[in-house]
Amino acid sequence: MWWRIATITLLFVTAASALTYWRGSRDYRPSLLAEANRSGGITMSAVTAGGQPSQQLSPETNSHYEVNGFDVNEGKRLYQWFNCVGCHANGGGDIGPPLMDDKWIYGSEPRNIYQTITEGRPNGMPSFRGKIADAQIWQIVAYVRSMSGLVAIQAAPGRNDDIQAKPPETMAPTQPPKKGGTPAPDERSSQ
Amino acid sequence: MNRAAAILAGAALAGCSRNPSILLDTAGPHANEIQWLFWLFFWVCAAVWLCVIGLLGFATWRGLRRWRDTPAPATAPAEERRLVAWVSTGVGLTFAILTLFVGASYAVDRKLISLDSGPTMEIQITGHQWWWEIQYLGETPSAQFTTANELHVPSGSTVKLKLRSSDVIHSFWIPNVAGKRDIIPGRENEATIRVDRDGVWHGRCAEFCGYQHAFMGLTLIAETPDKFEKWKASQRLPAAAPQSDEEKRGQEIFETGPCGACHVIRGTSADGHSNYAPELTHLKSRSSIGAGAAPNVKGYLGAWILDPHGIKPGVHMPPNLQNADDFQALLAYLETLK
Amino acid sequence: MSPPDIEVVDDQHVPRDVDVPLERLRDHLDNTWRLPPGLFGWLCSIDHKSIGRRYIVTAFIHLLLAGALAMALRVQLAFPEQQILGPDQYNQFFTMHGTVMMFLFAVPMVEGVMIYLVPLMIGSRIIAFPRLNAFSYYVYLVGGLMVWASFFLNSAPDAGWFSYPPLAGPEYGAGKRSDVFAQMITFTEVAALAVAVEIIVTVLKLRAPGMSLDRMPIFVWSSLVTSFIIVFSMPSVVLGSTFLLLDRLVGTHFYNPAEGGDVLLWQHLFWYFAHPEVYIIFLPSIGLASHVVETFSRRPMFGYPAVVLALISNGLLSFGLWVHHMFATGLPRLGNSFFAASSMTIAIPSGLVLFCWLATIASGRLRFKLPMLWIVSFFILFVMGGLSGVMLASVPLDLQLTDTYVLPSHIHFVLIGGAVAPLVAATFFWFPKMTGRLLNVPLGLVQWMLFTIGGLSAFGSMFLLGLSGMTRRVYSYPHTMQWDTLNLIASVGAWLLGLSFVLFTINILWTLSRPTKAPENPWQASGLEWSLPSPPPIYNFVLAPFVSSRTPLWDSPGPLPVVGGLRFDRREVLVTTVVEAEPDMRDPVPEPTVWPFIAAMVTSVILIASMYAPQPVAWGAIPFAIVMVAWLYPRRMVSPPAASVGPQAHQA
Amino acid sequence: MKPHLTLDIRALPSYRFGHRSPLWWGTLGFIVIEGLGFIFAIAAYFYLQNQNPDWPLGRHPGLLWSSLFTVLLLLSEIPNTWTKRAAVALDLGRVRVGLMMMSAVALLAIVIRVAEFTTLNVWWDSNAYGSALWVLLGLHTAHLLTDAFETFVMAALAYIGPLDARRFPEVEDNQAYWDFVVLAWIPIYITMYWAPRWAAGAVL
Repeated sequence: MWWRIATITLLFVTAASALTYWRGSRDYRPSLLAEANRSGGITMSAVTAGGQPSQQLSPETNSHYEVNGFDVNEGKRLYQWFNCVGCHANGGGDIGPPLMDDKWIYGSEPRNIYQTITEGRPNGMPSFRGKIADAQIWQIVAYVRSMSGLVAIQAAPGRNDDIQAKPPETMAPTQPPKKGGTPAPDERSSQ
Repeated sequence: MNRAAAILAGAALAGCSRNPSILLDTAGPHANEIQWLFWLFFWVCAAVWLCVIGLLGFATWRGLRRWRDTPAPATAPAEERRLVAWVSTGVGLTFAILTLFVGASYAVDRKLISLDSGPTMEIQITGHQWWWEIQYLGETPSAQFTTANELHVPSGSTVKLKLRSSDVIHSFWIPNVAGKRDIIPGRENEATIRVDRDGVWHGRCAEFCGYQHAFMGLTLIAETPDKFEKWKASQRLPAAAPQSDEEKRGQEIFETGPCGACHVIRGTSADGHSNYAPELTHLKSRSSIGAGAAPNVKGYLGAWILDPHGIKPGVHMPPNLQNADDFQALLAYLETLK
Repeated sequence: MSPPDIEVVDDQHVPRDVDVPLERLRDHLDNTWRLPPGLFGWLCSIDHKSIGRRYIVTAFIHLLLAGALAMALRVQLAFPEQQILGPDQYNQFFTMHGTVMMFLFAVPMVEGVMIYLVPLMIGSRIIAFPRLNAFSYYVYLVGGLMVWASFFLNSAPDAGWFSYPPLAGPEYGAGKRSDVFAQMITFTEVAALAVAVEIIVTVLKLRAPGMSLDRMPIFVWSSLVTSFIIVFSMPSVVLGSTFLLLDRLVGTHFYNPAEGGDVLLWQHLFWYFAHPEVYIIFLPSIGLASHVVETFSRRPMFGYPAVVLALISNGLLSFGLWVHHMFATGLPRLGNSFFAASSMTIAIPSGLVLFCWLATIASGRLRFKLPMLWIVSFFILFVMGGLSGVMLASVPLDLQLTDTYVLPSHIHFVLIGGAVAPLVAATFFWFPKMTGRLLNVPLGLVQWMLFTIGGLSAFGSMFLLGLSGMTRRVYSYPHTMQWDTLNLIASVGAWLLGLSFVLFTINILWTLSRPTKAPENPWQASGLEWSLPSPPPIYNFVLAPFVSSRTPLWDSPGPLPVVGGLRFDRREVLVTTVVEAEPDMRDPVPEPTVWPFIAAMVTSVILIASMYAPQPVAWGAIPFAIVMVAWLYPRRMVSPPAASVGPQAHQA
Repeated sequence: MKPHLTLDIRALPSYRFGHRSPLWWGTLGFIVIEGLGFIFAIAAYFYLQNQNPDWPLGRHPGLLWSSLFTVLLLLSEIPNTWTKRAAVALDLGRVRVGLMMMSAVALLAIVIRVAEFTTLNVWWDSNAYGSALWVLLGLHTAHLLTDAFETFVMAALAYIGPLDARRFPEVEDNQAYWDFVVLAWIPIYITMYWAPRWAAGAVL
C-alpha cells in the first residue's frame, strides 16, 4: 500500500514543482507601507514618516513583480492607462525611444526603469512621481522589461483583446540588454 | 398569489418593499409578464412533484404487501396490461403539461417582444470591471453627458439601453424590471425597459466578471418626467467651482495628483478617461460609491480614497496616502461636487 | 530477399480449458493471469477491476476534496459581509469546486464504475484494449494532481467551471490559472475518450455467447449510450480549450472580437459538450439504479425495451439543447424558442424511466433494503431538479432565473439527486462484490437521513435565494439584501450533506478493516457478476458463461451453462458477434506491462510543459513515439492455420 | 464437478480481419473522434467567417502546393488499397512492397505539406482567419505525421519484427487509417482553399 501512496505523492510533487516555476498568486492590495514611504509619510496613520527615497529600494525587494503573471499583466494595463503608448507606442517607439529592443539609454535594471518613471528623463520623459502608486510603477517596470523578453516567459502577458500592434509578450524574443550608453543616432532619428 | 409567494419564499421575502425579488414588487410590464408565467410553472411543477412522490409511496406500499422471498416470474398478462396503461398515462400527462409550458412560454416571449417596440429614448450603458458607465445620448454633443452607476429614467416611458462592454462579459439585470441581457465584448446588445412605478430599484451584474462581480451594483431611479428633466439639466452642467481656499487646494490636488490621471471632472483640467474610471463631475449627486459598495458619505469616501481595497478588494483604484491636510482638502473639494 | 519466416504452427492440439478438471483449471488460470509482484506489478496491472477500482477511489478523493471546498464556500456565505475568504480565494474555491466535481469526480467516477462492472456484467474476462485503459487512468490521475497542485500554490483556475473568455482569456486571465483549467480538460477528456472507445468495443465484441443486444443488462445499455455521448460531445470541448490555450500562449485570435474572433464561439463549443455531460453522468447512474430497483422488487424490470429506448433518446436529445445555456446572450429569439421546446422534450424519456421503475416496484415483491433508500432520495431530489430544469428551459423564465442561485440549486438537485444518490446506492449494492464485505447498515441509515435532509434544505433554500434575486458566484452579499436567513439555512444544509459523506467515508474505511465474509450473491440479484466469488478472481470467469435470458441467475437454477475451448496456457478471451453474440474468435490478450504508465508520464510532461511554451509539443513527440513503439511492439504469439497462409509460408 | 458445457469453440481462429476484430472497432472509434475534431474545426472556421463580412481576412492561401498535396493523396489510394488487399491475402511479400511504397508516399506528402505551410499568406497571430487556417492545417498535419510514423514502423516490422498472422490485420488497420487521413483532407482542402474563393465569386 505505502509504495502506491509514495508513487502518487511523488507524482503530485512533480506536478507541483512543474507549476511552482512561476508565481501565480495575486497581491492586488499594494503594501500601504511602501505607499507611505513614497509619499514621505503621513501623520494621520500609524505608519512612520520618512522612508528612504524609493529609487534606492533594492531591486530584490521588488523582484517578485517580475515573476508574477498578475503583476506584469497589471503593468500592461497601466502602460495603456497612463498613456505610455502616447510616446513609446506599443514598444516600437515613436516620439519616445523603443522599449522592445536591446538598447537602454538609462539602463535596463528594474531600478533604472523605476527611476526613469519616477524622476523623468531629459528630452521629454515626464516625472510620474506622485501620480502613480509605487506598486503600480513596479508593475509597469516589470511589463516594460517583458516587452524585450527580460522577464520569465511564464510570467509574460499574452495578447490583448484588441487590434494587434505586435506579437504577444509571451512570444517576445529575449533581447540581451546593452546596458547604459546612448543608442546610435540613426535609431533615434529613424523613429 | 403574491401573498402565497411571501409565505413560500419565507422570511427573506416577507413584507419588505423594494425587494430584489422577481416575485414581489415588480416595477414594469416585462417583469409582470414573466412573473405570472413563473407562477403557472411553479404550481404545476409543485403538483407534479407531489404526485410523483405520492405514486412512489403507493408503489412501495403495494410492493411490500406482495413480498415473497423467491423472485417473481413475469407478472400476469392482465396486470402487465394495467401497468402499461398506468405508464402510458403518465407519459401522456407529461407530454400534455410540457405542451402547455411550451405554449405559455412562447406566448409570453411574443408579448415581451411586442413590449420592446417604440422606445422614446436611448441610453448607452458600458460595463466595466466592476462598475457601470452610463451615457445619455442626445441630438447635440452639448445634450450628451456621462455618469456612472446610477441610471435615471422617466417612469412610464419605454427606454432602449445600448449595452457595451469594455473588458469581459457582464450581464445587465434589474430583477424588478426585466430579465437579463448579457453584455458581450464585440457585440452590440440591447435591452428595453419600462418602469411604471416611481422609485429606486437595485440591479447588479449577473454574469461572473471577476473579483468584484459581487459588488457591481447598479441603481435605477424612476421618476416623473419633469423631475427627470431637471436631473438631466443639472447633470449636463460642469462641476461647480470650489469656493473656500481648502476646496481650491483640493481641486489642485485632484488635478495634479493621481486622481486626475484616471477620473474626469468636467470643467477642470482633470481630463482622465471616463471609460477607465467613473466620472466624478457630480459625484455627490449619487447615493453610493464603488458601484454600490458603500454609501456616498464623507467618511466612506475618505476611507475609499485611502484604501479602496479595504472596501472593494481587487478594484483597479490604487491606495492613495496623501498627507493629512491635502487629504482633508481633497475630501472638502469632492464634497462640493453636487 | 530472405524467405519470410512466419512460423506455421497450428495450435489446435494445445490443451483447452474443458480438457482439465475445474480445480486444476483454476490453478492454471491463476498462474497464467498472475501479475509481477510489488510496486512494479501494480504499475503494470491492466486488469479492468484494479484500474476501475483506482478510477473509483481517485474520483472519490476528488469528491471529498471538492466537497470540503463547498463547505468553505458555505462558511463564507453563511452570514452577510464576511471576509473569511477574499474574492480571489473565493473565486478559486468555487471554480475548483465546480471543475473538480464535473471533470475529476463525476465523469471519472461513472467511467470507473463502467470499467469495473461492464466486463463482469457481460461475462467477459477483460475490457477491450486493457493497456489503453491503464494509460487513461494515469493520464487522469496526473491531470487531477496538476489541478490540485495549482490550488495549493494559490494559483488555481478562477474563472468558473465554464471559464468564459475574455475573463479566462490572455488579457483578463493573468498568470497560468486558466491554462491549468484548459489543460485539465485535455487530460480528462483524453482519458474519457479512451474509456468510451474501450467500453463501446467491450460491449459490442466481448459479450458472453448468447447475450444478444436485447438481453444486455440495463447498466450495460446505459454505458453504451453514455460512451457514444462522450465520443460525440467531447471533441468539441477539447477543440475549444485548445483554442483557449493557443489564444493565451501564442496569440491566436479565436476569442478576440477585435481581430475577427468571437467570444461566443467558446460558449457554443463548451455547452455543446457540457450539456450532454450532464447525461454522461446521469444515464449510467439511472442504469445502476435500475438494477437496484429490479433486484429488490424481485421481478425483471418492467418495460425493459421502453427503458432502453428512453436511454437512447435521452442520449440523442441531449445534443439538441445546448443553446438554452445562452438565452441571455441575445441570440435570435425564434431559435431560442426551438431550443426551449427541445429542452423540455427531454423530460419525457426521463419521466418514462421513472414511471417504469414505479411500475416495477408496484408489481414486484418488494424487499426494502438499504440501497432502496437512495432510490427514494433519487425521487425526492432529482424530480425537483428536473422540474426546476423545465422552468429554466422556458426562454422568458430563464431570462430572470439564469445566473441566479436558482441555477446552482437546479444543477445540485439534478446531480446530487440524479447521479450521486444512485452512485451511493450502487456502492452499498456492489461493495460486497468488489471487496467481499457488506457495509454497515445503521451508519448507512444515519448517512441517508443527513443526505436527504441536507440536500433538500441546502438546495431548496438556494432556489428561494435565486427567486429573491441573489446572483450566483458572489463572494459576499450586503446585509441590506435580506438574504441572511436563507443563506444560513443553505449553509447548515450543505454541512449536513458534507457530514453524511464523512460518515460514508468512515463506514467504508471501517468495513474495509473487517474480515471478508460476503456471500457470492447477498441480494439474490440476477446479473452474471453475482455468479462470481466476492471479490472476483483476476480472470473473472473460469469458463465463459452462456446466456439465454435477461436475468440469467433467476432463470437458470444451478450452475450457469458455459462455453469451453479457450487456451489456459496463455491469456485468451472469447470474441463474439455484434448483435447476436455468437462466438467468433479466440483473442489473445496483451500481457501486463509498464509502458502505458511510462507513456502516460511522457504525455503528462508534454501537456504540462506546453502551458508555458509551444516547443515542448514538438520535441516531446520524439520520446512519445519511442514509448509507443515499445508499448505496441508485438510478441510472437499467434500463428495462422497453415492453409490460410500465403504461398511463401510453406517454404519455411 | 463437471461444468454444464453447451458449446466448444476450440476450433475458432485467433485473428480476424475487418469488423470481426475488436481492433477494427477501436480504430473506427478513434477515427470517429478525430473526424469529429475536424468537423468542429471546420464548423468553427465557417462560424468565424459568418462573423466577418469580409473573408478571408487577408490574401487567399496559395493553391500550388495544396493542390499538389491533394493529388498525391488521391493517387496514394492506389498503392494503399493494393497493400490492404495483400494484407487480407496474408501475402507477406506484397505487404512488404506495399508498406515501402506507402512509406515513400508519406514522406513525400510531409515534404509537400511543409512547402504548403509557407504559402498560407497569413500568420496565426495576425487575425482569427489566420488562427483558424493554421489550426486546420496543423490538425491534419498531426494526423499525417502519426500515420506516416505508424507506416514506417509497420514496414520495419514486416522485415525485422517477430512475424505472426496478427501483423496482417494490423497492416489492414493501418491502411484503413490512411484512408481516413485522405478522406479528412478533402473537406479541409475545400474549406481552406476553395470555399472563400467561391464566396468571393471566383471561377471554379
